[in-house]
Amino acid sequence: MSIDGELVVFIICGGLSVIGALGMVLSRKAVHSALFIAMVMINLAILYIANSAPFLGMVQIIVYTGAVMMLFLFVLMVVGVDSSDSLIETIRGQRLFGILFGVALAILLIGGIGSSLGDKPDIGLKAANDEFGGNVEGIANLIFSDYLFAFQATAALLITAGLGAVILTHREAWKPKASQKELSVARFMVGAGHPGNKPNPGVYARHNAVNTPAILPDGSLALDSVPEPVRSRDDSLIVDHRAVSTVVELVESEDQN
Amino acid sequence: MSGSSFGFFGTDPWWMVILKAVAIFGMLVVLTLFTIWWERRVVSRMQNRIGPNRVGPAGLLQSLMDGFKLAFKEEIIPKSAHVAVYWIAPVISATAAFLAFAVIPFGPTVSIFGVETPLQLTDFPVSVLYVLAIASVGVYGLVLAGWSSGSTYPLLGGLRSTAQVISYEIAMGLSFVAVFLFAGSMSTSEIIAKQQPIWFAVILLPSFLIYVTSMVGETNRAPFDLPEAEGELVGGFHTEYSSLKFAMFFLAEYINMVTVSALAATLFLGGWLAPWPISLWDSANVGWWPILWWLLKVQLFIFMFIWLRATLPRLRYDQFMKFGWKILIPASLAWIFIVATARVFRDDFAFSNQQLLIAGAVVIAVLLIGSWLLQIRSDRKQAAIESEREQELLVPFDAMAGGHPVPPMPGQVLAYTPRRVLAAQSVAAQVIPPALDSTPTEETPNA
Amino acid sequence: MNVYTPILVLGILAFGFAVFSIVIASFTGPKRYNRAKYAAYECGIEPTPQPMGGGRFPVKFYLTAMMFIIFDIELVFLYPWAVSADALGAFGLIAIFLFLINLCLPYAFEWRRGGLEWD
Amino acid sequence: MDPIYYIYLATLLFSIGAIGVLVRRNAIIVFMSVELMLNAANLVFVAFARMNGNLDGQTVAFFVMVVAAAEVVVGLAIIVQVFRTRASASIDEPNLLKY
Repeated sequence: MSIDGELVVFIICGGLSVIGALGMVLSRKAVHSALFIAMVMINLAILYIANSAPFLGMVQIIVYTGAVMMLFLFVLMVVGVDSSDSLIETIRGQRLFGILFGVALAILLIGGIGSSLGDKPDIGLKAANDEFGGNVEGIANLIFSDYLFAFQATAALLITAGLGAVILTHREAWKPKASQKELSVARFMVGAGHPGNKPNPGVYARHNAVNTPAILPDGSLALDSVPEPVRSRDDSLIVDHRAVSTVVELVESEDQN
Repeated sequence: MSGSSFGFFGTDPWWMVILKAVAIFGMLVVLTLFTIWWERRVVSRMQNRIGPNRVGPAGLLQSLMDGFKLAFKEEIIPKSAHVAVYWIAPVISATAAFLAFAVIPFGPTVSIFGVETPLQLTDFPVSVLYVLAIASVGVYGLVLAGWSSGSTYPLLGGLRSTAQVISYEIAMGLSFVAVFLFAGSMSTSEIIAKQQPIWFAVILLPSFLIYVTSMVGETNRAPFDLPEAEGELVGGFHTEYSSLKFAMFFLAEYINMVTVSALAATLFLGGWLAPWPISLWDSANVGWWPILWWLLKVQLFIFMFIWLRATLPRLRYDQFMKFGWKILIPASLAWIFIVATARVFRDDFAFSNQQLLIAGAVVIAVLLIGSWLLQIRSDRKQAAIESEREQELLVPFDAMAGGHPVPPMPGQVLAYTPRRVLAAQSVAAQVIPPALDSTPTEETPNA
Repeated sequence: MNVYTPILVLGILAFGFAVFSIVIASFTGPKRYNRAKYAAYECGIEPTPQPMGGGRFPVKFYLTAMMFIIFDIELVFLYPWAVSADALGAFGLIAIFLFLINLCLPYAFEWRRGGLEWD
Repeated sequence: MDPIYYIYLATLLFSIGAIGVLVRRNAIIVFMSVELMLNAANLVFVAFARMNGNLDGQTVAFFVMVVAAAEVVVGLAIIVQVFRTRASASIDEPNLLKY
């Protein structure tokens, strides 16, 4: 077990990737586990480079960490960030048996592989890499000779992936996008509500927050000035400042609760 | 001029490696401060004002003092922020920005303190891919900063600028393909060695133009900086950042600008090779002079960034996403086809250069005219749809047209039956308040 | 001292500089608590934890990231071919030509279905 | 350094991924555990490529990466559809989609 550069790299990157993998499985927030697995992937890329596979290491970072994990983050940030796990277990004791199975799998594999591959010679890729002038050229030669069919099959696979994703998520707009002319016509149609732009929230009021309705010249509140999303949420959000004599009272009352 | 053999890289003594790394780090920080100052001066000169000239000689220390000022500003971490990710995002951005410079060549082999070494930190067969990989790790800083700030404006800003950087990263990657085709390798020093006779910008002009446009989009700069536009999303992904964490994003943006300019100079303008008139002087490409040529080329690109920012108005988000997806990518794909077939015809079927040029020109002309005709056809179709829909708008949908009452299709509206019209008027009456002292709860219209 | 240690040295330098300057900021800057300052920027109201956009899922980001993955894979297949194009010659050209045409199909489909338009 | 250690590391990562798939309930986390298992498989391919001295292992790892990316594209599209109909990304809901 000679202490050489590669062993140091293996210990650091291997340890970090195991920590990352555990972090990914155990972390509460989904985005944290996405970050942990991105860390695992970068460490694996370094291990590939240590195994004289520089092209594969770069591809791992560009395709896997750069694109696949980016898709995960996009979906996580907009979909399931706060959907934490429901703790009810549909199968009794699923958590316990899951962990037991995982540990048993690890022991089985390491035992099996350890005994069978113990004395495998480490030929190393020096010769293979230089045969065609470098790692990338070697891979290119292989792709375009032995693995040509797989290469074209991945193209077909990507067609189905692309089409499937677009069909699943992209909803065809029922009516074509309304042009500027149609929008203005619809705005002035009868019953379409307030054609002009509404008074800004907080105008003449003592507070410039968005949920403070403007006060009309005759003293009553202009509810239209509160933007629709705030109004649709619940009426308790709309703060009427006319009754409160000073803003300080309001701020302190909010500090208490 | 010794071509780049990999024998040179990886054999430097340890102190040389540290010296080179510190030199690159120092040069980058100084170059960033200089670029910030230079940008503010040039933009102000273009707008008939003077720009920073108080601090230090001609205002040169202005950006340094800005850095210190930012250090002493209060550190505001919003209550709703996810603190761990909030701290990691600027670190990722800044570190990725510096790391990309490890493979940029500054000069030929030169002797430093008696040791023969190339003026480049390191190089390996896939170094340009390394820069792409570091760029895609750098994008993490953007998206995490947006998300971890907690509120919706930075999240939207972060998602939008990430989507933009992603779209322009493809065009950038595709423009590399033509360069690798001609250089036969992906290592930066090899590419420069192959540009000795003629620069790639000359023989691969479309790739060069596509790269320059995607360079601007990749760094969220100039006409494509909508996610950080004041009017649009307040500050984009770094709205909630303050003091030195904000400075980290600022530093990362400017270093990214220098990195993509250095990459452009390396891949297309022959890195440290002397430009034409100076290259006649025989010792132009030997010794320490090439660093000057490299710096001039990078400053040329940075001046282009600044010029764009000072003159061009900001594009709308859907316009430059459309530009990124629908114009840059097809153009670079078509260009790769043309270049690849031209090379195969020249090597395997021994076409003469002159025939290839004619064939290439014909193909490009056909493509251009084809896309132009397509554009006209689709415009005409669009106008036809619009006018047809206008008639449809005027004639209200009649449910009883076929004798049997038919429900309206989505997008069609039922004719206004009298009852609805009456209800509409009563709603209108509500808006004019009946009395002075009505409390807000009664105000909600009961229609 | 192989080819990759200089990257590690520059990485440590950059990481150290970034962390050092961020940690310093918390000491050098003043600390004046003010409730309004620490509220997230939401035009003055407390952002109730709603799914972003009120439950409507902006699918444009997903479609862009998905198209990015497909073009990224195309890119990664193009590089080995580009580097050894002379050795592969006409045969390589035809293989890559078919590959690129195949990959333009989802791109064309999404273009036609309007997946690329940002509203 | 004996490359067998890479294979031990890969089996460790693979079993952690397996535990993740079995234990976690959030669909996206389960999906990430599958990605982790695929990465572990890639590491084994690279280690064997080095042991046997030819580049086939790396080429297969390269294809595994491409297929995994395509799989993520469609998998996340389905998860997004489940989120749109059920507003939650837990893995219990999808079987209700058939009603």
